Amino acid sequence: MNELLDTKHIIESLLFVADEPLSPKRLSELIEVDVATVKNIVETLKEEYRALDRGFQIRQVAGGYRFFTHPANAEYVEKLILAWDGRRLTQAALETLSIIAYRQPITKITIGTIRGVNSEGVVGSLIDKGLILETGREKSPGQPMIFGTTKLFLERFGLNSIKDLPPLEEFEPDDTTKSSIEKQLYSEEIVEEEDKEGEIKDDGTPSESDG
Amino acid sequence: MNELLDTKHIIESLLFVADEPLSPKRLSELIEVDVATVKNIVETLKEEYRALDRGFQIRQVAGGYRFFTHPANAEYVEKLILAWDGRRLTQAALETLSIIAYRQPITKITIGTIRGVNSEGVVGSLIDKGLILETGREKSPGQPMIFGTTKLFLERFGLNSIKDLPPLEEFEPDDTTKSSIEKQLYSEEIVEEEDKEGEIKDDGTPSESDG
Amino acid sequence: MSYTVKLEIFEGPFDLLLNLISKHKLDIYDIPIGEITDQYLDYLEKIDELDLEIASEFLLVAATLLEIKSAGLLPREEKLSDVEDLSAFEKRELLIARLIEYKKFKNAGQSLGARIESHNKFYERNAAVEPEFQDLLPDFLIGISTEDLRDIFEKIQKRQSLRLIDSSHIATIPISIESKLEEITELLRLEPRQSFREMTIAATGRDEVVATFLALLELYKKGVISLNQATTFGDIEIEAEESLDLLKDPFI
Repeated sequence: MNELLDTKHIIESLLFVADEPLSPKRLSELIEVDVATVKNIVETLKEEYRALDRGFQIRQVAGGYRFFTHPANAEYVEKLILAWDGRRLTQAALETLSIIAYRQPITKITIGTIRGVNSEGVVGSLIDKGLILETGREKSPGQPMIFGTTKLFLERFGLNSIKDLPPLEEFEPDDTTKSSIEKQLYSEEIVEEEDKEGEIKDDGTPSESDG
Repeated sequence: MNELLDTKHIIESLLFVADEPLSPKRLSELIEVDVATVKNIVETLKEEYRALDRGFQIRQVAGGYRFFTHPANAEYVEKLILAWDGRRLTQAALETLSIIAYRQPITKITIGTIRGVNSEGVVGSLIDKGLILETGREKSPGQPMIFGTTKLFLERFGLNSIKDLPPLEEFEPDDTTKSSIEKQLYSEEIVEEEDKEGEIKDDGTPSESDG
Repeated sequence: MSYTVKLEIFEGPFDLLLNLISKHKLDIYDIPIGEITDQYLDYLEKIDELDLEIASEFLLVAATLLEIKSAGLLPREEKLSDVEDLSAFEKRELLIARLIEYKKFKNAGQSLGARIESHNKFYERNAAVEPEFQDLLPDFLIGISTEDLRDIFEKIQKRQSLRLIDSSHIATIPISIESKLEEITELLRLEPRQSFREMTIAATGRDEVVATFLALLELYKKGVISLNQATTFGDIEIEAEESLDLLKDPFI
């Protein structure tokens, strides 16, 4: 029992001093107890901090445990330390990041094709921010570089693994959007049809006026 | 009473993330309570950690309060630190040091912008090693601290003054970069010229295209 | 911090198309550039201080609009491939499929944005190692010379510099940004304080003003100049930082 207490004490110290998430396996190797015990102890710690309403918590990100400050105090913490500059991600960056996250490994050209625009600049800035990296080269003519997300990406987005992302199908545009896209691209036909509708209107048929 | 609890919660968060010791005065400014209250609260926290036998403690050092790991676990902390990825640490430290050397005086934010990652921790450890120091505050909103290299830095590199640093070479982009610039800037002209080339080719005349 | 970057900044043709489709219900063959520009100027006016990133994205948007209008709808690379053989109907079908696919990722991007927003409130402990343990860290200065420091610095600069404002949508600037960079760096060395109006007073045309602006953004990004604009649409004050002198014609 006493030994368990000691182990808890040590795990707390290690998580405290670490500068990256520590996996249960890593912790188990460092202090020579089994992984299940490590997991139990960390759960106990989490619960203790919650119960005692501490100003910090342990969260599981990128496959490991890490200490974070309590979100309620973010405003004060920001007065003290510099926010990571990646907190300001543009729409273009987020969209490119999601393409890479779901389709990795992926080439710049494929990203550009999906976005309909050269994405060189956005990819570069995501690399600079440490969110993606070159993971190799595609085995195709020209051997273009392929990209994937980094551990930092998982950390920053509070994900334990890339599998924790919601399935892409969830983001399928709804039917209204789809039909609006179709309608608009057939706008010429629609215009003709609306003219006809205009005529029908004389018969007392309610017509939806153009948007 | 509730307010005191909140204040305790915030102070705990602040001390927990701080990179350098926080003085009672600094804490009192950050959260807008008086210094005596800050001192009381920190004493309470110290006592709580002792009573609950946490793996970390708050101690008062030159400059203020700082979190430390519990000395009983030093052996394990050493094991953890020795296993840190030396390359990662080294690269971050050298990058930050070279930026400060060539761009001083410089704020943490600018360092972060240039490196593309938050450089808080690295700056702290360079200060601890005596290679850089806070040289003043920038005359801009928020008056961020600015940093520069120390005498120790000069000694360590055998320099008389910072002006003795090797001059930066002319920036020569690599080939990929060059062609990417050219493509971006001259894409349309190139297309036209190619057309011309096609015509001239019939005469067998080699054509030199100038941008 | 009041960074209300809640604007719908779009960058590329697909995004633009979707936006037009959802908001304006316009025939995409007849994009009213004036209207879009006005809308963006409105956005910019609402921002307390001119955010350079937004301003540069605006340039991209404006240029993209012109490009779409002049070049038609399909992305350029596609013209070279078999898309050319498709009938007008098939082209549209293809475009619709791609727009829907793109919309899916756009939605996913928004969800990522929401996720980072909520995770942003958690700050990880990132403090330096306690003094007691400092000696255990590898001594990164072993075998490092000042030349190494310079090389490292140059590498970082290079890494940064090809984030040169992505000008792929401003295809034909006859004035290269590099030569502008050089020119401005030289000007600022002679006279470290300048105003944007002064700097562009002799510009031969709008494209030169744009090139000057992009070059300034680049210098700003490198942290060698500071920019200040007292009022919205007011003149921009440019001031060279001391570090500008350490750059030795870095852009040639």
